[in-house]
Amino acid sequence: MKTLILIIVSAVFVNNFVLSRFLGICPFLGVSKRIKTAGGMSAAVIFVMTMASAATWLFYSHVLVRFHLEYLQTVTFILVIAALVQVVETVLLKMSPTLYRALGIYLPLITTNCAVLGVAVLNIQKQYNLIQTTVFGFGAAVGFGFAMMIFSGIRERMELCDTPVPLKGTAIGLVTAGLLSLAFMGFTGLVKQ
Amino acid sequence: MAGGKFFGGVHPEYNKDLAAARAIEAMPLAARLVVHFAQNLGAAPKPVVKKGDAVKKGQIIAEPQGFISVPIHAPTSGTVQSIDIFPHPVGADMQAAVIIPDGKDEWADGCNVERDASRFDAEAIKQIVRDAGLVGMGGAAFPTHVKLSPPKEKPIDLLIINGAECEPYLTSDHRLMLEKPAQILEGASYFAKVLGVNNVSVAIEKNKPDAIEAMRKAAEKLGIAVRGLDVVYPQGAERQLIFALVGRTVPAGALPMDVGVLVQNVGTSFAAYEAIRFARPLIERVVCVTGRGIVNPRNVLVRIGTTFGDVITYCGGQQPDAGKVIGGGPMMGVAQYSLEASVTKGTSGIVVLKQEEVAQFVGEACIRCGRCVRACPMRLNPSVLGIFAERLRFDDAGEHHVLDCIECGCCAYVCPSRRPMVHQFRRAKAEVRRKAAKAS
Amino acid sequence: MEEKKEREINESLDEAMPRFLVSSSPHIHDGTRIGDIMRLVIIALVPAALFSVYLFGLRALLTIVISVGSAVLFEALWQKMMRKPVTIGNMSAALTGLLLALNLPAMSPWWMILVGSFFAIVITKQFYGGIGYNIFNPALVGRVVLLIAFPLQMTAKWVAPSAWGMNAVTTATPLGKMREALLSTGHLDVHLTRHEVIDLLIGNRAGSLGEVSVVLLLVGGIFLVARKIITWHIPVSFIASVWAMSGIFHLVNPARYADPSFHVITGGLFLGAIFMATDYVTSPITPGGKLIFGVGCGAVTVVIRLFGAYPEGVSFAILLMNAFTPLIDRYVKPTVFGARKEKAKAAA
Amino acid sequence: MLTAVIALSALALVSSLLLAMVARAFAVPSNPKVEEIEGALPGANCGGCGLPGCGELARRIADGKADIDSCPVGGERVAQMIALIMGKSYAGGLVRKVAFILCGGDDQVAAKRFYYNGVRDCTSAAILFGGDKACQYGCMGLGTCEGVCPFDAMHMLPTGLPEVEPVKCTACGKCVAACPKHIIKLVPVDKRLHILCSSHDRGAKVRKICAVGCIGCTKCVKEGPEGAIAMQNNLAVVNYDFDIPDTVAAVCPMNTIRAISLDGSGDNAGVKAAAGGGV
Repeated sequence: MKTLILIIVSAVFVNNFVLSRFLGICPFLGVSKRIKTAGGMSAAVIFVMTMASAATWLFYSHVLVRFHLEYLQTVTFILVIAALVQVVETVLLKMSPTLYRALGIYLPLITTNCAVLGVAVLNIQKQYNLIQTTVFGFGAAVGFGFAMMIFSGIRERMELCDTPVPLKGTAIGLVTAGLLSLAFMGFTGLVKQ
Repeated sequence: MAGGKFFGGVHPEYNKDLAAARAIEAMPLAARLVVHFAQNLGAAPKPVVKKGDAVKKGQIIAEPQGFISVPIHAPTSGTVQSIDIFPHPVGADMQAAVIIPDGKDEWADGCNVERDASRFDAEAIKQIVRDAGLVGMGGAAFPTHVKLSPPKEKPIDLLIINGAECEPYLTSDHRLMLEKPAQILEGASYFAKVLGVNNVSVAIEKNKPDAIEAMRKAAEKLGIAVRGLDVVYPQGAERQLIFALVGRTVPAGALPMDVGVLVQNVGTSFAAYEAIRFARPLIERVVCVTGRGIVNPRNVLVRIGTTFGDVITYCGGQQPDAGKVIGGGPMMGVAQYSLEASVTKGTSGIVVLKQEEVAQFVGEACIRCGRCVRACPMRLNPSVLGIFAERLRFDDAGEHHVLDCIECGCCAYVCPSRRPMVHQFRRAKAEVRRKAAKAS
Repeated sequence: MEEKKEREINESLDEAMPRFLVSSSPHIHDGTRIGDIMRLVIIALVPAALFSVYLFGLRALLTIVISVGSAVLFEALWQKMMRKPVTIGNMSAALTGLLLALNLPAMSPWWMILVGSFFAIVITKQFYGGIGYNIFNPALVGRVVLLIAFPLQMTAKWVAPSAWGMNAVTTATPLGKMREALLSTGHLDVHLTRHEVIDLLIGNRAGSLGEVSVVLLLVGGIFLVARKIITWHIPVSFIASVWAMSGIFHLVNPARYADPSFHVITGGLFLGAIFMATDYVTSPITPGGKLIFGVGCGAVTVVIRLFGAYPEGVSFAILLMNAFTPLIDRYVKPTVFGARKEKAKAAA
Repeated sequence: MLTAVIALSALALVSSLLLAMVARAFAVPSNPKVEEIEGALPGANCGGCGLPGCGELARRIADGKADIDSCPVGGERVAQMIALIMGKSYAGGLVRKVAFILCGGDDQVAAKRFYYNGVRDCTSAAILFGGDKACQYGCMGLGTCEGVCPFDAMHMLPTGLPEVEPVKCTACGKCVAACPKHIIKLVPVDKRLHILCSSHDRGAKVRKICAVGCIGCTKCVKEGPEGAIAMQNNLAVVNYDFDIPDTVAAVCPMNTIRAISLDGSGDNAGVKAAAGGGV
């Protein structure tokens, strides 16, 4: 139990996927203009990452390891994740067209999102078991959502700022992300790796 | 029910001593009167005179249009010289009749006769109040008879006579209470009769102890309570006044009658007395002419339609470094661009400020110091509202309740960045209302 | 200039008509300017700053001068470069510089101060549009950047206090000593004797310039609250939550977690809680939001101090809560006068 | 090697089956034309068509709820592309329009009534007596139109009037809607003669407050072709259906009428004259 909590704390704060591993920057910058869409994206990512962690782990340990095909890890993971995202996209289009439209191009982008692939690969690297894998995937996604929510709040306020023209948009967004990860550095050493 | 201190508010320099000691004096008739037709909130009355017509004092020159509207009367006898566009003290150019007095000041038939008011029932009083053209004289100019006609399901149990006069500088209500306390209370008693209310309170800020004293003396026999209120702006705003006096909170978007209260200004009560007892329509009012930009600040009884220029000349003229002429008080009044603007029923004062006294808006960035949040008596967040309005994001401003803003000016008064917040909110309110009207 | 010219042209056009100033109400103002507020905050910091000069000598004064000077210079240069009006007159850059200096050790080399000042003024403040728009506290970003980039200079070279900084001996801060003891022996050796407590309160200890004297900072804070420059919400909730949280851990395991009072009076807590966390622009605007902000700061501070790699967490905590401020402001709004009743009615 | 191929194929097969099933279960009918049309539209999301964005307009056009030439920015070219997608024919013949400010009263020639201090926005400033300009119909010069222009085609001149860059202007109409005085009009780019005034005040009043205002003398009405210029409530108004010779401008005693080339043909002296106030 304690390890599971530590896994979550580590994934959310200390080794935040966005702010200290710098994974998933694309949706982080792309869908964070409104708190609402950021929330939707976070929910989608939490779902996809948790599912993907479990699915890839199962596939890895039951198929790849058995047939000694570990070297196919990356390729097959991408395939599994892509299929999963496609399912989510189709379901979302039916269930919540507004969210679908708000997420726009970024939903398919989860497919190639390094955060999702990253969590799947990290799971194998860290030799987690199935439960740990799922929890880690979930925690990492929550960390992503956490960063997204903070960042979208800041973005909404930045819209009302007098930013110099050349810095407007992504430029100041990246500066802000940098300053944000500066703040997150305070958590260094909180959980021993 | 006990009252309390309302949230927020500010303590501006009151400067009431400039004119408070000057007794009300009647100003002689000006050579030319500019009588605006639109003098009440709601539908503007329709002119019934044309160029060249002779009019008598008290004669109706504009007929009301619909229920929320009152007639306009000629302030003196004379001829209508022209009907044209003139600056109106509320901040727009509007249609007005120019009347050249003939000097005889002759009343129209049926006006200015003393009568026994006890024979009037509630409906008759309401009719008289309407026919006399009464509106709220604190500044908003809302037709009084409409206020006196609450729907049956909203019974009124408390009538507050508002003598708070929280606006800095102004002393017209103060003087009126000192000099005509019995008449004000008699006017109030007619309101009470219309509403069937026994509970009448007079509310006066504590910085006018002599007025409290005078009103108490007059009120003693009538069983009317006179209450001193803390000196904090905007104590005289209806919602804040009701909360301070009896602790009732008027719901956002609702009216005082929703909590069983009706508020009437002392000036309106006095006008009601004049109308009911003497059949005198509302053609003159007390105007406090004050400020350091005026040579002789004083309180004058002025005919409606007298131009600001004439009134100021009567009070000794402007100081050479006068920079701003305000119709109303300095917190909520409207800056005038022309002395051709004329006194209307809602003009409680003319304040002339010296150039160095005038607050200049600079509009630097909001530093989110929170002073406006602490000052706003409506508990809004003026900081964020102002930022939204500045970026023309009126939908967001609407979501943050900009429509609840009472434009009291507390936020802009304390803003260290000198942001023109009230101006922005007025725009935002207009945009939000326009959008709502479009949608419906 | 332009406006003046415009007026002249116009006056020649219509000399006959007198022209008044027209603006929306209100027409009077209480006279406060941004500069007045900044000046009062600087005044409130002066005792602590002077005391640091007494404790750490002229090096401290030099640090303050370089920091303030460079902050003002960077602001002026940037605004000149961007062709914006130069606003160094409102003293906000000077205040940022002073706060940055008070967050640095006395031995800071001059180039390091310049780097911190650049990050504070240009990147954290002017990149976002200048005063009023920054998301993070400029002085704290300056400090944290230096802390991460130059850990040696920022954490190891503390000067032991002495009158006018006569004997410049390096030592460690109380929090640093505590951590070292914890790492080497596995348990604390913090004993709060009365003598030590008094030393800590007065500020007779190593630390960054402005953080050492709890008493003087408290005096400044009370001054600011009395002058209504800041409200009590953030400092009180910040300090109280640090005390309460560290107290809980102390009760659980006194050998590992220090006395809560020790946590409160050491480190940069008072400087942070009174002068840094209360920065208008980067903290919530409503009283409720301020309380949440303060408690959040306190909690993160304790977590970092007790479990993190850094001995001190106040700066990180405030920066982190700065990031939360827009969200707090969005969801903690003042209830409009009369709105509660409306809701009750709608529910009924 | 074989196992790898088999494993991958199996995985692909399972995935595709799953996807097919889900796509079936959650099918949403859609119109493929929407995307095509959206691709043809400029994509500036300027709102010139009156809809929230290009996507919304594409949807409307595809559903037949909007005309194929609804995009004022794209003009003829885009309309033709959409006509192809929709299988409709498009006649064309649309003359490009640009925004034009029907006021020549800059700070040097038009009087002001008071010193304005407040929000630097025309609509807000109009709350206070309709603005500081003595002429109630004239440009207030606070640059609201400049602020709303999504194409950077409008610039405030130091003289207090905005100037349109005809090359950049796409006639999206945002400035037209934003101007509280309603003095910005979309005019055909090939017409040269314009009346730079919107004042309905009587001549005597105009003379007092503005050196370049229309005083309603009707000289231009008589000089120009029949029906080309009409008096509307003390104001001469150009009917842009007509071609009016430049010489008509010469008869105006107030220099209100000016010949200005918007499409770059002919001399541009007129534009400069307008910018400089023409006095």
